[in-house]
Amino acid sequence: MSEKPWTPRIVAFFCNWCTYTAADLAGVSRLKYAANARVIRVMCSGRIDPQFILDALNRGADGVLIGGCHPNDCHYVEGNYKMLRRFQLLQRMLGDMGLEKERVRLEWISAAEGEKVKTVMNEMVQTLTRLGPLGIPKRWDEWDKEMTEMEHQAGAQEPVACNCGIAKIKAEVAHV
Amino acid sequence: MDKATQDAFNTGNALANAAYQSKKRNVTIDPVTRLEGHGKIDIYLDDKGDVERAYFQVPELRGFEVFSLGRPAEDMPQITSRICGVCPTAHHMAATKALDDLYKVEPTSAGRKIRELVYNAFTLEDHALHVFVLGGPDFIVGPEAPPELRNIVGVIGKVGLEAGRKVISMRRRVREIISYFGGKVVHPVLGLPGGVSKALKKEDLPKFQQLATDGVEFAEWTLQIFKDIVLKNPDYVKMILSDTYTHKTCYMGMVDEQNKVNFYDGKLRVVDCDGKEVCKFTAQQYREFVSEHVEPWSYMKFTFLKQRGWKGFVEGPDTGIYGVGPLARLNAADGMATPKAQAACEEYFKTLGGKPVHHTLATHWARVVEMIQAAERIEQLLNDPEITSPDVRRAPTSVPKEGMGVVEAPRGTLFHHYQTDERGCITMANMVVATGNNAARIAMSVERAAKGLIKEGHVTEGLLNKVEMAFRAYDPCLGCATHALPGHMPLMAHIYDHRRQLVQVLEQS
Amino acid sequence: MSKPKVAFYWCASCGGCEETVVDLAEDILAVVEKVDIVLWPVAMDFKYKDIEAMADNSIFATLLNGAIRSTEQEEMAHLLRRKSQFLIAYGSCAHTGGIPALANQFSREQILKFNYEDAPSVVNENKVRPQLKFEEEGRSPHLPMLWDTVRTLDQVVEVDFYIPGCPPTPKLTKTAFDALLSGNLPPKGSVLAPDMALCGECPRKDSKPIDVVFTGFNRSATTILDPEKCFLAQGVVCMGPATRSGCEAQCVDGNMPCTGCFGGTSRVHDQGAKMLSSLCSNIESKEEAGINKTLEGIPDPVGTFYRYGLAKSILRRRINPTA
Amino acid sequence: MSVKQNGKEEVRIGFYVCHCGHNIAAMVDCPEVAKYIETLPGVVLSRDYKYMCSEPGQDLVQQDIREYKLNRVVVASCSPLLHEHTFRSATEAGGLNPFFFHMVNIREHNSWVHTDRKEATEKAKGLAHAAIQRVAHHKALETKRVEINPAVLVVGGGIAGIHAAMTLANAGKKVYLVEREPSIGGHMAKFDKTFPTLDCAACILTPKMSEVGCHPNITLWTYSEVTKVDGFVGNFTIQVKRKPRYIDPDLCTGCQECIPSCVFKEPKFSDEFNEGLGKRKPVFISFPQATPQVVVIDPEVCLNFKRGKNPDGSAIVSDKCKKTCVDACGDKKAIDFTQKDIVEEIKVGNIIVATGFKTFDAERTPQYGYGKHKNVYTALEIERLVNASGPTGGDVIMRDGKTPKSIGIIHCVGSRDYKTNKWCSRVCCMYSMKLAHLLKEHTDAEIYSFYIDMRTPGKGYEEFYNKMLEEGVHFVRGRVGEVTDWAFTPEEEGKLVIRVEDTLAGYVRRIPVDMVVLATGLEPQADAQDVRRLFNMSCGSEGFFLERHPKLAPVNTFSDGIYLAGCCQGPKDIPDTVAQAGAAAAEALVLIDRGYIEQEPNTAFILDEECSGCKSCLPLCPYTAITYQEDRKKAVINEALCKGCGTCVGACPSGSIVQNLFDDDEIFSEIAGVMAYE
Repeated sequence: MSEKPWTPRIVAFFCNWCTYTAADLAGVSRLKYAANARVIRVMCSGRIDPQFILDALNRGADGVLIGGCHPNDCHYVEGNYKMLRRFQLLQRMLGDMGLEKERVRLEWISAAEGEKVKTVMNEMVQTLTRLGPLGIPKRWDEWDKEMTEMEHQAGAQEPVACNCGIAKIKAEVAHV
Repeated sequence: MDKATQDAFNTGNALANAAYQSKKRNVTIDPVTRLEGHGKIDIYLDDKGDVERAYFQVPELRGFEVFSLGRPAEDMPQITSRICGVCPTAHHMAATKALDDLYKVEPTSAGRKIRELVYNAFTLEDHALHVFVLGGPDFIVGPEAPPELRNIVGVIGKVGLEAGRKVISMRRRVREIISYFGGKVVHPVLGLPGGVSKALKKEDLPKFQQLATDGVEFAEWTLQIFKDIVLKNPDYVKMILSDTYTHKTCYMGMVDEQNKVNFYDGKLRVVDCDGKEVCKFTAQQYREFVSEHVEPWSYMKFTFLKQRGWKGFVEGPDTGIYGVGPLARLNAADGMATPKAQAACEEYFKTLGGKPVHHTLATHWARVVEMIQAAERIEQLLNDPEITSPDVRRAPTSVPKEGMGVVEAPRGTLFHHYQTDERGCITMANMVVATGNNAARIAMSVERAAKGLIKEGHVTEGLLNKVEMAFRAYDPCLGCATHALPGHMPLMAHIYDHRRQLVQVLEQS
Repeated sequence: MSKPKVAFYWCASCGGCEETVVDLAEDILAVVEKVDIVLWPVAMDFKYKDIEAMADNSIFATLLNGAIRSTEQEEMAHLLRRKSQFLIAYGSCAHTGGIPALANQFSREQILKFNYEDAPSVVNENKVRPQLKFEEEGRSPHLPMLWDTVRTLDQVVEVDFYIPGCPPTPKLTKTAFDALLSGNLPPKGSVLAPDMALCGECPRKDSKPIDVVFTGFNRSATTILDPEKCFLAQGVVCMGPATRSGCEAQCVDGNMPCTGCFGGTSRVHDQGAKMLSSLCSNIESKEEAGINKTLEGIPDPVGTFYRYGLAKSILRRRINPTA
Repeated sequence: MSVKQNGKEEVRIGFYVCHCGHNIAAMVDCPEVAKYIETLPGVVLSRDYKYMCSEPGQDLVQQDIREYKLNRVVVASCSPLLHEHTFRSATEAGGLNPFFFHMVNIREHNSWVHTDRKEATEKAKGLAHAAIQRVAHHKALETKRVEINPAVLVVGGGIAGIHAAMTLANAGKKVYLVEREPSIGGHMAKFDKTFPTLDCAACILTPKMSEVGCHPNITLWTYSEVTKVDGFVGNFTIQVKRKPRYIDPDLCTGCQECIPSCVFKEPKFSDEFNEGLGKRKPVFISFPQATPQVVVIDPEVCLNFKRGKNPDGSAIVSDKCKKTCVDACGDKKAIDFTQKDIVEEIKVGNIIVATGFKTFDAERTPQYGYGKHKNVYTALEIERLVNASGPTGGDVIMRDGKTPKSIGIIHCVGSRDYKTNKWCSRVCCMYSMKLAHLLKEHTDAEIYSFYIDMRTPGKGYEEFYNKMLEEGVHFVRGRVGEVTDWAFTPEEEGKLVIRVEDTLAGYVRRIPVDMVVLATGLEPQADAQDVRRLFNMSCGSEGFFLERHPKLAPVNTFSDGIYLAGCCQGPKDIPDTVAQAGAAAAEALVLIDRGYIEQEPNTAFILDEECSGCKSCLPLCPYTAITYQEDRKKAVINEALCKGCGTCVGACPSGSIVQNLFDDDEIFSEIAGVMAYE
């Protein structure tokens, strides 16, 4: 698919009871939204391990969307709070690692909010299109290229002005 | 997790790495730039075949100052200790003292004593390491000895397995003091603003007191060995005093109120090549007295006296270049802080023709003298009733902003300087390290040795050993110098003729 | 038959690992008797071409410490891989990147600029920088290139075993030697340390209540640390639960929390993410403001959770070094 | 990606992509998906098929498993919430463990929501690829059987709750019926007649009510509320708060002697049951046929209580009153002023929620002047007004004491209205006509009925409409603009003028009437959100409880063992309500008679060897399924208590907790899968 123009790739983690069902509802209601996201179902947003989010990004996702039940509505009482807490520090950490914070998004979407699934999906595609590709696997190639190039330069470095000219060295030799 | 899982996960990284490796399959380096972890000397000859210029290069940089940015200040003692695994305690302690200053908190008396105890223990064992493993072999086994013998194994051969065991077990026991408080010997963790993390339990005191006594005995024994093997050998003495290994520069060292040598705390005193005091300052004032110069051919920075300015690699009465380390400390101080050490110190100056001593190789002797002071200080501290006090830490209360700390690393003066935001997260970190302080003098020693030993293009195989001795005496920690390569670094020389053609590559042996 | 040949080598490291080998103390003599050390820069000289001349796989085992940070180091890694039956990543730097890998959060340019221009003690009006190839009167001393990215050993060559730790303990090192020499080895790719988290061997394990939830995190800088109590129970971040055991809780013995140098267990792909997940899940507050307040005690998640593991973490380096 | 499962037997995957007629095929190129998947490691065969959920579709899977020695099955079709079970059964029937199956949702999540065939096909490939990688890690699992407690809780004593309770009780099941009001009966008890048959509500309801009251299998708790719900399908633990009525129901015979003997000679307090049109005393019984026949004392107004409450929320006894009621009660001694809340705890296996509706608050449509003009009434008020047991004994006397000569009935008040409620309340058209009929019958007044559309879908409904036309009710098509007392003409003087655009005649009319009736719509109960949380259900956007599937599971909720009946799920008339109540009861009976349910084996367990005993997981489990064994210094999970949310798995810092069906390796390989395909 290399020839097709770039569009954002999103990995979405949806909880079984609220957001995944909402996405089903969106389907049953024949709402139309962008096809960029790939949904992975978990029983509860509390199951979503930060490792999953990092791994998705590392494998080429341009963004990650997390969907859970609204506060107080978690099917498992408070798994969604656990996710919220992880998310807040993870987002800060990703910022420290140079990622725009919009690339990872947490949304509370209840089983009835098919409309919200549509809106969030479309918004996220817009945001990521604006931010451009993250493409971590590709970056590794770039980093390596850059490195090889530098070594080539090493051969062809033009001399720099230096403040320890030969004269001074002669002088210093003389001095000894 | 089963094998399949492992594989499943690893695919991602494997792919990235494969992509990377496929691109980098055949890495080859122009033999001229190959260093293999050696310190590198490029020697350029003139048309007569004499040395025109010798560059002593340090080939790597890790940039601790930069990747310390944003870290909580209290992590610095542990992060910066990784600058060097040979002298982690020095960085750990300099950083810890910088934290005291940063948080404007005085360590409790017991806390301070434990720090000093640990620090002297470190100085003792590190000096011992150098005497018997790193630098000493040059003398103990002999400079002409084949390289495979000029190492700990050779030393053991020379002084006997028993003595060998003694050295090894002594070092181990002394290092136990560090690990007792610091958890680990390499990269200890005791340092916190306002004191240390752990107190000394009364029941553990006796075994350490025994060790202290043995320590002093061991230090004196070491001095005896040095005298027997080195001073009794006229060739060695001649070599020590020879012009090739002599530089007239300034010297910096830390001194206490009475201007006696102190490794842990005090003011920094600088004397010129005639032994006259040039200046005396605190860690907080370091920027007014110490500056670093950059050369395009080395990652190492060259420190000089700010007031005198950078005048190039020159020595003499008004040079800005100064030395640090044992030689410098003894020159900069008015004697040692403990009796036995003081005695040894006086003998040292008497033998070498008075203060200051400019002979680089004398550093080995000065080092042994310092071992005695360290051992005596350990003994004093362990017999101080307060050493077992549980009151080892005072929690800071003020808002952090800026702090500096300085200690005498075995290799010489070491400065740490941090600025932080109000949360105490690093916004600026700067470190001026022992080998940086010595860098200019080392570069000169190396060039001098080269000039002294290469005539009319006649380059002897043994050259490098001699050059290296000039270099090893400083016990240079290039790891510290560039926060790059580790403690002790074998040398390699590239020799170019006047047409700038590479005519010879020398590695040791 | 001749004794098995063993090589030690270092790349971007501090030398602490070498010290540890020296710290085998009396044991080192035993080791020296059993094996034939063919390469050990810290203690003996060698020539590159000597190694090159050796037959492939003629070195029984190479213990390589230090991260990979220059082309030269990488080439050496490749060479030693070719020459060795077993290539062992020794210590945190080779295993997971170690402290030097924290540089992956910054760029080479930032490092050079600060060191040679911005550092308060530097005097350098002409902004001179070390040059890869510096020309002076036709003389041109070379310096090797620094990479922007610090790599673990297994990110450039295949690694047989890992000995973790910053530095590894002499005990682990000796056990590894014995295992190698006796030939009873775990599956290739194993870390030669227990696969359980540190709490398993922590002397303070029992002092942790079963219901520790966090309303704030205390920093060692401003907290007096209880010498007996579990650090997490004191609200101090301790990496123990996410870190492999085998060090015998040395830092805890020094009354300081674990900082994670042994890396995660075999079941974890990203030690930092896991610790983050565990700590945050147990925060008490349920709304954003309260959660953020609690998290103020962790001002530097990257440095806290990836102190030694950034190069081996899933992201491995900052995405936009200059941004 | 390894094709070994646990390093043992080779993985042989069969992949099936379903066209679902055109539902999927129209937007996803199914053959291409099949072609792509065929190339992946471990895939033995890859087919596309018209209807995978059909009999032949399932047979196909079974045959292939045998013929091609498949040990993994992946079907890409609709949502797993719909058909995962179907295909697991097929997989099992084929001779495999049902959990070697994985399902890909390419309909609800793909073909139905996307518009670009190419993109949709790419997406389908990606999702399928993920499933292929995931399923390789699946392990054989046993479903857990959970015993079903045969008792059932019915919440709400309206006609829905009554019918459901009766159905279950008659089937011999233990039922707890909990009603918030002092009597069961709900809204229906307030109605006079019911459309379209015009039989009297009381006549058909009250027998059922008294049956409930005395049924041996039914424990009836009125004036009570459910306060806590724990556990899961089969084994719920319920707490019910029984509010004090200051009468001991066991001693009270329902003789009602206490009421006339009350120190208050005249009723003077607003009567809730009569919509405030009538008055009652501090001691009262809601209506003559109230069930149970037990009076209630209202501490808010009874003289024997102080105003305010005790710290524990109970009423403060003042003993200021002569307590003539106690004397009247005599040695029955049923009156007890010291009663406090009683909290009952019960265990049930299923729950039927029938909490009903609330009528739209007419004051939210000020243009119709309810609360401003006293002769504007709500429909429910009229129900009481025309009712023989109502405040006026069935005479239609307006608040001004007059009898109306002309009456306007306004439909869709709080229905089909973007300013208030968008939905159609379904019953208003019919009950408006019923009221038209009754009012005409009682007053012989001119009746004007203002409607937007006349909605009469139902047996005999349209006929009822025609009957009304014959009876001469004036139907005006148009949404009423306002009701005003601002007279333009003499004949409008003293009347309520209804201003409306007659959309059939095509001009604006002003119709003066004496009485206005507002056909208020149906709304979710005010506390629907609390109830939803209590029972862990979902609400639709309008606030009615959400059924699991609008067509195929209309009485189920997303929580197994909890069912919906009546208007709490959405507006409906009595026949539909009763039908739904029966259906809900039937759903409960299914589980009860099977005796057990099979639970998803998606529980978590701790790797005992690896657990370091760091205790990080212990505070995380909302079901206290994780305990710490002091002797072994390890954490353990009680599988029976684990509900499989996986929170502890995501948080275990050393990766030593595993969740069946959602383990790390399964999810990581799924991530790898979706990203593998570009």
